[in-house]
Amino acid sequence: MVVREQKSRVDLAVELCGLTLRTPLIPASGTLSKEALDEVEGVYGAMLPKTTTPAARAGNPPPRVAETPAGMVNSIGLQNPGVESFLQDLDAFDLGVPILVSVAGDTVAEFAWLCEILAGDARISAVELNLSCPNVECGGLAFCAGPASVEEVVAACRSAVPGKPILAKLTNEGVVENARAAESAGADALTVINTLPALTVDARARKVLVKGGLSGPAIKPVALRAVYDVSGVVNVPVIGSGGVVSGTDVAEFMLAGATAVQVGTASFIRDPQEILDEFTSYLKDNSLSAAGLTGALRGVRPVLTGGEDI
Amino acid sequence: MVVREQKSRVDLAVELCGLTLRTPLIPASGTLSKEALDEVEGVYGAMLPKTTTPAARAGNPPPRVAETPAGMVNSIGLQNPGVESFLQDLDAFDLGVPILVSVAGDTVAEFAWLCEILAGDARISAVELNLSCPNVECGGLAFCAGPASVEEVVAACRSAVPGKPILAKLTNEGVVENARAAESAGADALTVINTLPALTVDARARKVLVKGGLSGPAIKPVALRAVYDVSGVVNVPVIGSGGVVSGTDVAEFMLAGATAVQVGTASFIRDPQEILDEFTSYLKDNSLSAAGLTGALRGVRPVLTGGEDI
Amino acid sequence: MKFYKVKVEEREVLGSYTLLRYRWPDRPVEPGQFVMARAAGYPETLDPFLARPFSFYDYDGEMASLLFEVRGRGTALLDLTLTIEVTAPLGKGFHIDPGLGRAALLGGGIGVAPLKILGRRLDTAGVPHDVFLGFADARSAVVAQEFQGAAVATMDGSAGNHGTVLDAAGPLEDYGAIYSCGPNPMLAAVKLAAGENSLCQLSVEERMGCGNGSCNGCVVPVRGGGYIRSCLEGPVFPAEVLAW
Amino acid sequence: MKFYKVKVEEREVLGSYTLLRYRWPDRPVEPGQFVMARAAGYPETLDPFLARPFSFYDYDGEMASLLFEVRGRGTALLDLTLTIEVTAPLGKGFHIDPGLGRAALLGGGIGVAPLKILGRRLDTAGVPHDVFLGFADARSAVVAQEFQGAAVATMDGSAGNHGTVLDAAGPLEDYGAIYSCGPNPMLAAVKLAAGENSLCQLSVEERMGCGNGSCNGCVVPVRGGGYIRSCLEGPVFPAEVLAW
Ligand SMILES: Cc1cc2nc3c(=O)[nH]c(=O)nc-3n(C[C@H](O)[C@H](O)[C@H](O)COP(=O)(O)OP(=O)(O)OC[C@H]3O[C@@H](n4cnc5c(N)ncnc54)[C@H](O)[C@@H]3O)c2cc1C
Ligand SMILES: Cc1cc2nc3c(=O)[nH]c(=O)nc-3n(C[C@H](O)[C@H](O)[C@H](O)COP(=O)(O)OP(=O)(O)OC[C@H]3O[C@@H](n4cnc5c(N)ncnc54)[C@H](O)[C@@H]3O)c2cc1C
Ligand SMILES: Cc1cc2nc3c(=O)[nH]c(=O)nc-3n(C[C@H](O)[C@H](O)[C@H](O)COP(=O)(O)O)c2cc1C
Ligand SMILES: Cc1cc2nc3c(=O)[nH]c(=O)nc-3n(C[C@H](O)[C@H](O)[C@H](O)COP(=O)(O)O)c2cc1C
Ligand code: FES
Ligand code: FES
Repeated sequence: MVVREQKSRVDLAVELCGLTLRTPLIPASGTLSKEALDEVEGVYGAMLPKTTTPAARAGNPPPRVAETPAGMVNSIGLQNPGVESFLQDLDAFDLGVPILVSVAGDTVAEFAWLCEILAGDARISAVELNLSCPNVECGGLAFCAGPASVEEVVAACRSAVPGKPILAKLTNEGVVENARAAESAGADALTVINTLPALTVDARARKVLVKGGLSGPAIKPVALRAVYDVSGVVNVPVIGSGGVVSGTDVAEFMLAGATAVQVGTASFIRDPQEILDEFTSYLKDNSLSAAGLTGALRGVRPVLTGGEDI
Repeated sequence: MVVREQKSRVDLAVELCGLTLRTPLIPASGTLSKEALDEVEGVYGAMLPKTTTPAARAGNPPPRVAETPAGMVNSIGLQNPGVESFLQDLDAFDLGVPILVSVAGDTVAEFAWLCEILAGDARISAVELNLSCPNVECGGLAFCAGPASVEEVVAACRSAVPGKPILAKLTNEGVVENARAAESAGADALTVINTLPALTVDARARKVLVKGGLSGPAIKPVALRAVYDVSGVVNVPVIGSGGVVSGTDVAEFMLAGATAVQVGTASFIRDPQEILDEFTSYLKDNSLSAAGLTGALRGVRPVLTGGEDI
Repeated sequence: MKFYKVKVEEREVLGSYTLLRYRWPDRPVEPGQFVMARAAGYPETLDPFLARPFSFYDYDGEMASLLFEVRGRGTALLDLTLTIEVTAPLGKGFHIDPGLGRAALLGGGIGVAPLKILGRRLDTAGVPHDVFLGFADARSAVVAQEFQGAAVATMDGSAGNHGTVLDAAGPLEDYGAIYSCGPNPMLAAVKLAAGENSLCQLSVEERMGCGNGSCNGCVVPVRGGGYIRSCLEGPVFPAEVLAW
Repeated sequence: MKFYKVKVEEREVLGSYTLLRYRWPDRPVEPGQFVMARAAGYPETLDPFLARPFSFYDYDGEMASLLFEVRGRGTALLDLTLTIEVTAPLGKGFHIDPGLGRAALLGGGIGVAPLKILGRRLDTAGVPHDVFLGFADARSAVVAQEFQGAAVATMDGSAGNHGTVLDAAGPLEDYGAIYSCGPNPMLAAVKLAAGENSLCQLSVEERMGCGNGSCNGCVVPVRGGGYIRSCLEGPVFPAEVLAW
């Protein structure tokens, strides 16, 4: 108790698109259900439920998850009850912090339509566009794959929901180009990154186990790099996502340029409160505030002669 | 001894571009020095030294390596003595198996020039083009980033070294498009993938630790996916690279479509002979031959409704 | 997800399975509920990465026990360690209704685990029941000694009857309630054999990411289309709900 | 890289450091050589992923010992385990030449480790030598008790002289050979203080990937430009080779 009180003297709050987040932590979309909310009271600075789509989606057949070294692959297939039913349940996510809503459509029109529906809902503080849908096909081509489609979707959503900040959530592939496109189309913030396309194989049974997206600590260095690169070229805030599992990880993402940080897979394997506690201790030990961390390592160790070996 | 003898009854040999490899294992370029060769006698079906460039390169300043969850990030910067000195030392790599040579240039002309030099050297069985150079800048743009430049480089090398097979080594970003381009330009095989662009941060010191490429088991699911996707669209053999650490991993890559498999980072943390032994046991337990594995899971579990969640 | 570090108080080898006991005071456990468990978690290690689901084998208000089979890395490590991490009881268990009359309990392989605590609770509720257990071989059938009066079958005939658990059980139509846990194909067969007249409840086995309803990883197909989460709405389902 | 699983035969706490002994028969060890070591490797666990470099502290032909400081995860685990994995001796050690006259040994912090075995070999070779050890504080200075007659300095003055190892040593020009191991900035200072007249050998500390020359991860800058591998061409270098 005393410890917690001392910790609370550390300034955890960050500003994100005009919203004040009590802590820089946000649950990553698709990794926190309403039934598990009582476990996380006080941890997160904003709520972010699973992506909602215009109509209900059944999702992919099982198996849907597989363990990998320091990570997991999932192939849920965006199972969700559709936006109407989603909004009926939204109050469950009211924990006294801003609610962000993640949306995905199969077409630009669907994205815009979802944004229009959310536009008038006062419970919703911001909209996250899930632009990372490698499983959504559009005229035979992967949708949202390049800067042109990112720009188109973001622009359409921008006009559909003029009153709320829009966060564009990007995949790793082409992230810098897509970040520029999203910013120029009016995104107020960028979430970087989603899972990496991946495959797991059952060698004994000689079949595919799960073809899906890789998340967890395994991808942390990739996500950190994306946050670092993107925050170096855009002026809007960047929200880090990918592999956070400890308070030090949160700090690393903020140092690399993130204004807030999403916790996804880690919440399956430990109590997110511990992540917040560790982050609080980190700030305390280093006499820092959360908001002061963002981007603090840019320019430090300028020996980056060109990057990775090949 | 008895065990090893029984194992040798398993057929480990594979064919790669007309070369017979005694085992499907190849050291990944840049991960086995000539000084460490005595440790790996009998393990590999071919040799593959570190990438050579036209002139000597000093490489990047330290720190160059950092540990990550189930992986490591390196930023060596292609340190190498240059092709001339490389060829003087090449005999050290003669372990009685085919020698593949990895080359990288800053321009198409440099690539072609390297291939011409190698063309007449009878010790060299094939050339691997390191097309994954995200650290090499070319007219301000990342070189080899898209299908157009891949095609150009491969075509130029194809005519420069008509007598030897050419392997194009690709990064994960855009791998399917680049694979198609490399094949159509005349590549005889594709190595998939190189390290993933990544960053590590020292939160205590608040600075960048290593900005480089991620390798090791962390990236295995990403590499498996790339091998699976690429081998589904090209007709040339695919060589898997990325995160192999056990005999089962080797089997997974071959099942996913690889004809041979490279072992890189794993050789830093264990004896590659053990990987071969495990793979041999896998084949034995399942009454299979190495060559028979390639692509065997394609079409099994056809419930791939579109892939990853988002 | 919140994990509790607990000491392994007892460990017993039962043929191919291991029984492991730890102190779990003051929280009620329904038969059929499960925990996510692992040998050690972060920050000690990220390998293995996920916790694994295990049914409660027994619980006496103080000591909880798990019965498990070593299959892969997670269970191998569980078999060695002196402290484990477990969650609070998760999921929906078996529904006990004394009004339904005689019950049949059918367990297949390691799926016998939740039938121990279920049998105890049926005894307490005064529900008469018969236990039928199927195993691969005599070694895995050793655990049957913990189920007094159970009829046993093995696939290779090395213990009990030769055949499946359904061969050992005979016709099921006369039971008012049927409870089963085992590999999913066995559950489908039990559902078929149970017919329409009894309350048939099946504890399903699916891969899990989180165990608390958050990831949608553990779904089973349901009649009428779509999928529901076995960690939250299950792992025990009325048979008619499942689209098997 | 080939790793050998060995039992930890003895473990001793020396202030902030731990001394650990294992059996290592029949392979010669040069002072200044190192091993890559870890608590357990694949297939037990991939976490931590890489092995860590440690100098030989001592070797008597049968028992090898490592002296280490817990810094991060890898060393924390090393501090707990009963078996470890080690490689054969790696790298190039200190060159001993009795013709050079009196030697000075300068160790900073955990960098004292290779000076123990070095001192022993100098004794055997009949080379007279003085030992100077610098530490952060009294707790890390406890290990100095293992170096009879050594002059000790601590940064906070809590043991021995107040100051750096160079403060404890005084002028170095008169020594025929200077041997040093410690943080790289200290080595640079030793190099400066040593001047041009003696054979000055420095054992450097760089992050390592492989330890056998394969990854080019562990390089140090050399005079004349470029980098060389500290695991293979080092970790001990003649001072004049280094571009510090
Ligand atoms: C509700 C429920 C209750 C269970 N109760 C028991 C029990 O009481 N005793 C027991 O021994 N087993 C039980 N199981 C099965 C048990 O969870 C698996 O045997 C175990 O997860 C295998 O882990 P592993 O590390 O040995 O295998 P690995 O192959 O290393 O596991 C890799 C990943 O796949 C998952 N996985 C692999 N096989 C299975 C499987 N058959 N079912 C679910 N996940 C799997 C693991 O959880 C892990 O995430 C139960 C499963 C469920 C869903
Ligand atoms: C040739 C050589 C000999 C050494 N001898 C000793 C010795 O005898 N006793 C001793 O206590 N230490 C010695 N060190 C330093 C020791 O290797 C590091 O303290 C150790 O690697 C830290 O690992 P960790 O898991 O505690 O830290 P972590 O921070 O968890 O390590 C993460 C990664 O960074 C590397 N790393 C971190 N700090 C260092 C460092 N200072 N030097 C090199 N790599 C580092 C680790 O090897 C690992 O790969 C030596 C280093 C070298 C290069
Ligand atoms: C089971 C699961 C379901 C997910 N569902 C969604 C989703 O519906 N929408 C979305 O934008 N991201 C989804 N993601 C991606 C996460 O939000 C997050 O970006 C990613 O997992 C990387 O972060 P992590 O490593 O912290 O999990 C999902 C991830 C997982 C593991
Ligand atoms: C230290 C290091 C150096 C590398 N150098 C090269 C190189 O020179 N040329 C190249 O094509 N790939 C290089 N790579 C990439 C590897 O060849 C391999 O493709 C990659 O590491 C993924 O495989 P792995 O996970 O098995 O290591 C290097 C990788 C590492 C770790
Ligand atoms: S295991 Fe995550 S929802 Fe059931
Ligand atoms: S540590 Fe790999 S070359 Fe030295």
